[in-house]
Amino acid sequence: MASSEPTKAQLLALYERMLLIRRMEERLRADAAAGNLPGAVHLYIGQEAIATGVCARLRESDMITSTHRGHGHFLAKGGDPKAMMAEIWGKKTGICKGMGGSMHVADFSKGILGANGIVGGGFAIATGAALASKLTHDERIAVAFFGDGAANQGVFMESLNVSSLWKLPLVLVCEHNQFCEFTPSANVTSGEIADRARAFKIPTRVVDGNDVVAVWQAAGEAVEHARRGEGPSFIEARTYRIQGHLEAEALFLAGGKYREEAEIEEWRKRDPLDRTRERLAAAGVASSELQGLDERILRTVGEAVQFAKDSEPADPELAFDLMFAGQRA
Amino acid sequence: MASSEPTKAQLLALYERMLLIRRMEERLRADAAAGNLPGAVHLYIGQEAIATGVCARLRESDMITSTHRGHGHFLAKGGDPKAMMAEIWGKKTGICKGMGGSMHVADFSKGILGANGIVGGGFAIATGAALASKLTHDERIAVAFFGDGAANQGVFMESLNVSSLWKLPLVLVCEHNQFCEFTPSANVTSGEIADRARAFKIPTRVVDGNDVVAVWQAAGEAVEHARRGEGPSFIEARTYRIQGHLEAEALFLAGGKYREEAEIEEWRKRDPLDRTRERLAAAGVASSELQGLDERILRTVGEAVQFAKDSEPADPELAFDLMFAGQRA
Amino acid sequence: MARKRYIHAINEALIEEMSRDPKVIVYGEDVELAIMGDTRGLLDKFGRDRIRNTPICEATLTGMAVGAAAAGCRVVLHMMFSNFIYTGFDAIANQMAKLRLMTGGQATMPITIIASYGGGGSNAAQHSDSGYPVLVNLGGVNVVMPATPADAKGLLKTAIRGNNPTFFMEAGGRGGEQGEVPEGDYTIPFGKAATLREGKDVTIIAIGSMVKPTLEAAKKLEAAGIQAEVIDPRTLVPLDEEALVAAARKTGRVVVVDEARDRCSAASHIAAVLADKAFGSLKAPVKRVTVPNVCLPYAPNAEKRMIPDADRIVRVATESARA
Amino acid sequence: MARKRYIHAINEALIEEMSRDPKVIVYGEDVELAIMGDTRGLLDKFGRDRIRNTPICEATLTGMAVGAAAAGCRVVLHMMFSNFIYTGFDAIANQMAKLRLMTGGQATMPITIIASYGGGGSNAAQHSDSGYPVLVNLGGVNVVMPATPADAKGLLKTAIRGNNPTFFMEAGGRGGEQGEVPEGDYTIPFGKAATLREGKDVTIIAIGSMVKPTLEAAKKLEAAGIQAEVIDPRTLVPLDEEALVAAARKTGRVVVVDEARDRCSAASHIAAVLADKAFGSLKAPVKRVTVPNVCLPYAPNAEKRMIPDADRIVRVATESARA
Ligand SMILES: Cc1ncc(C[n+]2csc(CCOP(=O)(O)OP(=O)(O)O)c2C)c(N)n1
Ligand SMILES: Cc1ncc(C[n+]2csc(CCOP(=O)(O)OP(=O)(O)O)c2C)c(N)n1
Ligand SMILES: [Mg+2]
Ligand SMILES: [Mg+2]
Repeated sequence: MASSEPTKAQLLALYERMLLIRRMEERLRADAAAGNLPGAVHLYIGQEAIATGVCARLRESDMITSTHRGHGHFLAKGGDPKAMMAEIWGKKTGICKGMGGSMHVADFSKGILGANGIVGGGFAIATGAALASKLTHDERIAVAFFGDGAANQGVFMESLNVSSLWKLPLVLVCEHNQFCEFTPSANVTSGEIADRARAFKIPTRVVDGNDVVAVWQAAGEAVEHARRGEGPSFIEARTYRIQGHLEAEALFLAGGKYREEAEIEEWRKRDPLDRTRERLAAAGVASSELQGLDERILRTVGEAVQFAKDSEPADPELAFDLMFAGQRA
Repeated sequence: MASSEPTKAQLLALYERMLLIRRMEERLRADAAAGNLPGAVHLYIGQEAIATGVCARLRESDMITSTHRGHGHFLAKGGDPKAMMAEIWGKKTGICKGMGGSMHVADFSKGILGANGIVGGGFAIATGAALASKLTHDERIAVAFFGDGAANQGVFMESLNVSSLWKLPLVLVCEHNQFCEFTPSANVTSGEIADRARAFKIPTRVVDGNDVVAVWQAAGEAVEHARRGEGPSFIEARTYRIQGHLEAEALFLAGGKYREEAEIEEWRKRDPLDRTRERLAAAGVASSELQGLDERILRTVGEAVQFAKDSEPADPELAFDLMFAGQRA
Repeated sequence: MARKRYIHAINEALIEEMSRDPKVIVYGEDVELAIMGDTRGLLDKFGRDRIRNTPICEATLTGMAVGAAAAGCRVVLHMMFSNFIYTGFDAIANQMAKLRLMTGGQATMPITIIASYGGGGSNAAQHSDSGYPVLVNLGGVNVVMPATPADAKGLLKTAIRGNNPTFFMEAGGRGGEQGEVPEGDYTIPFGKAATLREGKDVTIIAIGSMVKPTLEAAKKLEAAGIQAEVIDPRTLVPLDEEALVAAARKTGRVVVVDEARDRCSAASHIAAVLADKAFGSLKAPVKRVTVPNVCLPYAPNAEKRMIPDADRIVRVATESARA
Repeated sequence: MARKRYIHAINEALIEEMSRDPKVIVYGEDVELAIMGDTRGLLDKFGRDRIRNTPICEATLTGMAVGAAAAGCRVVLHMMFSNFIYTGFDAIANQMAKLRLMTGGQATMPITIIASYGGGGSNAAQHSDSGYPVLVNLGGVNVVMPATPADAKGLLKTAIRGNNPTFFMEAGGRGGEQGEVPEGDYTIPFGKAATLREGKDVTIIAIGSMVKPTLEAAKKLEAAGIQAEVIDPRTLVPLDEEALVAAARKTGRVVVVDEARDRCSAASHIAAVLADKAFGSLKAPVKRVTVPNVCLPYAPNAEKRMIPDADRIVRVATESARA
């Protein structure tokens, strides 16, 4: 049934999660612009369907690795909005006690092994997690989210080889948003990324990454495949990066240009949330219902920000005890 | 004409080069067993057709990168037997002044960018050399020789991507000898190595690596392709490692076993030199002619060993001036 | 002389050297639109055969430099953040730093690798390491640490013209700082330290990004009646041991300031050299002011706590001067 | 107590810890047939779910350790030669050494990485680095340097049971050396130096592979009437600064012996620590006996020239004692 249609309730749940991600990041965008956030912020706006569709198929005990663009994965896998917001604000109450920030949000208790500032850094971690699950027969699976740019790191091929060889419970999810920073992916990517996975006899699916149902269906199959012990799968979700590589990108570009406004506009028309709303309408969900949902989520976001603002700054001295387990740095 | 048959003269030249490699290494094997050689020695016996068939298609100005099993590549590309032997004996007259040894024989004046002790170390070097040739329009091409085990290093995929993307004059030659040290390649390799190259839309040929003519033909096409500026090619030459991973392997194995004698015997029957002799006979070359050749080559080997023995040991103090160009360490 | 920004001095050096020698090529991730600012405008001037964006594959980018150099190019590779040097470390440590020796001097490697290091921007641990001590230990690569626009220009031009692999370490977040830069063909030889301030009470050796807070500290020390000698080695490999030893002898009291993590840092090595070669003149413990043995945290207050600043330097230098 | 070979002590520790805790797994290239000797027999005893050969892909092997540990395994990763640590350096430096801090202490990483270092076998520069100083500088990983069979067993057991990434550095080519090894469940705490010899004239601090030639040297020094105190830090991270400082204070004359390349070596760091914390008691320059700033050459005579031996240690220690 992996590829069956989601029920109305499931669809609603998917939409709610996507909306949470979107509203959280809209708020982050505003606070970044207002200079309220210390570090760099890479937004996931327009890609919400991918993390949401995939994570809806996972158990809390399953594990994911994420990227520098990791807020969506964190929230989709069940990370706490307050703890994430406080982290990005650099507060002691942050999920990483303010030590990691936007590029490192993680919640190991929920299988979120962390956003990662190293492009391609998640491949081996997810592969290792999948190996451990297999060796300890604990039925957990691991999912590695990564960008099209990361797919050019050799470690991608290494994980394809190892996971296929050992039939590891791993799902590789390539979020093809068409850019690596300011470089169009086409300029740095030879051939089809999916063919790289096919070369290792790994089941491969290329889906519309802006259609949460398509992602949810592909992920369902991949997750069941892994859960059955049949090995890794590869999913390429085609999408588009609506925001700049990072907020305040303009400062870096200093007038430089790498894409056309018109192209961005084209993709706005395929907004994954709009498309899900259409599906919901077709499924007979009243717009009033969505209205209420929207308000609830804005409240959640507001509370998260308030929590972050009210929290104490990080405790610098803590760093000396956080480098090692039970050993001072 | 790349794929045409070699002339009798060409075939004889191929045979002569293979024989030189074989006899040099048989002597190295004996001297290793006798304890005359300082470091580890990885022999190429049984794989001579590959380096020979490929390098016969190259100009002296073309560049190659080699592996820890590099004597064959060095000699096939025109490296001097005396200078190689002296190097392996650790002498000042060695091609690397005794500083590199067996795993690092190189002759930049002949485009031999070096054997390499790092598995996969040659990919990026060859890719960079090919990039330079392309940017400077000097018409040189680069060839990377590597083992089946090296094909599991992520840098392999990275070189496939970069070279295909930029249409670099590069030929990737995988010497599939079925083992990585004591591990059968099948145990560590998922899928077909050639498919990895195909995923990047790189022209691919899988040939009998014990048939020098098959290698020579495939290499001819790949080299012309590169010379025409049409980009990289991939060749997988199927062969078998007759010797141990390194001489004195038994010491490491301490009774351990990773392959059957019978398998080795099977492959001895496909000895690339024997098969070339058959071809020569068919081409009407008299065995007396080969007799003379054999004697000439044994003389060359003998002289190389004598030269090595008679040479002074390496000059330790030189190391301080060899770390940098025009700068003392 | 003209006042220029650090980042512009680097950009100028690149333009001048690329114009001077057609064999100079520049590549790296997003160098075309200059994500780090220093390569701005090169594409329009020189075209894609001279500068180009690469895929994200550091392990290959560093190895390619070796091959491209062997084949006759003068390579400038931009690695963005110094943490990514770790990603491309194999070809640096096992090839670049060793190939010349291993080939008996055959390999000549005119390679300049640019990377930005250090904290202060809340970039968190994977974007704020001062990862040069690991390079210094390799032996076969030069490591230069320009602290000012003038040094940035002069050292980069020397690096690009040189025939050895050289890491040109940019002080992160300092691109906007201004300084006088000599006009014309200005180069600075490697292995020559610069004395930035004369003083008789204490010698402060400041590396790269630490020169600025050290000069600030020196002012404050002066106000407190302590005359600090400030010297900047400018290059860690080669290292101007003579000048550092002489500066140490002058006051007998030494503080070494380094943004690297303390253990096996450049500060450690310099302190060790002085404890050997300047021992007879030392009047006080040789002090190190470094980042403690932690990775830099994200939160601004926590990050600030770890990075040496003027106050910390003043405190330690004062102790040393009074010891 | 029983006499055992270094390599057998390591093998024993692996067997004992794998038997003790089913979560301990071992992987690496050719660990099944034990190309380095230390993993011999593990496959027959524990099977492929506990020990397995991997493809050649160091960059992934190191990163996998992080993931497998996060998912509940105790990982023992064998990297063969320490040079290959460079190949897998990204996940070591950017993930393993930083993840715990970056996640606010969420990541617990029971990882032991075994690698053989050092020269003497004419393996040339890519198989003979003593590549631990780069690890020491990272901050987030422990680095242990067993010099004897007993230390090898005790430190490895502690490493495997511990909850932090730990590099267990095997002294290359020393597998056959014998020594007394305590029976039973023998562990050695990290951060505790061992005094190997008492002496009043000069303090020699010897690291890992250098302990043996240092003890040889101490004998020769004794014959010449010089009593050398010999101390082995045993672990570089954590470092037993107290014991080293006390040993330095005892004689006021210090020689640090390290097979690493000199610049930013462990010897440099220890010398720096002493030049700070033991300064008041120092009577002579703090000396380093290290590999000069070159890669190890292949030719035996040239390689020998670079690696510290008893004679060199005797020469420097004598100078120091007489200074
Ligand atoms: C190892 C490494 N190299 C380079 C960078 C700088 N960098 C950050 S994001 C990025 C582009 C990544 O592109 P992609 O994987 O497609 O992810 P996206 O940003 O599109 O989500 C680069 C080059 C990095 N963080 N890590
Ligand atoms: C980076 C690196 N990892 C591991 C090794 C140890 N090693 C030397 S040869 C070898 C096997 C290589 O197999 P392959 O590439 O097939 O070459 P072959 O020996 O079969 O010619 C290994 C693992 C090494 N030299 N370098
Ligand atoms: Mg992308
Ligand atoms: Mg092989």
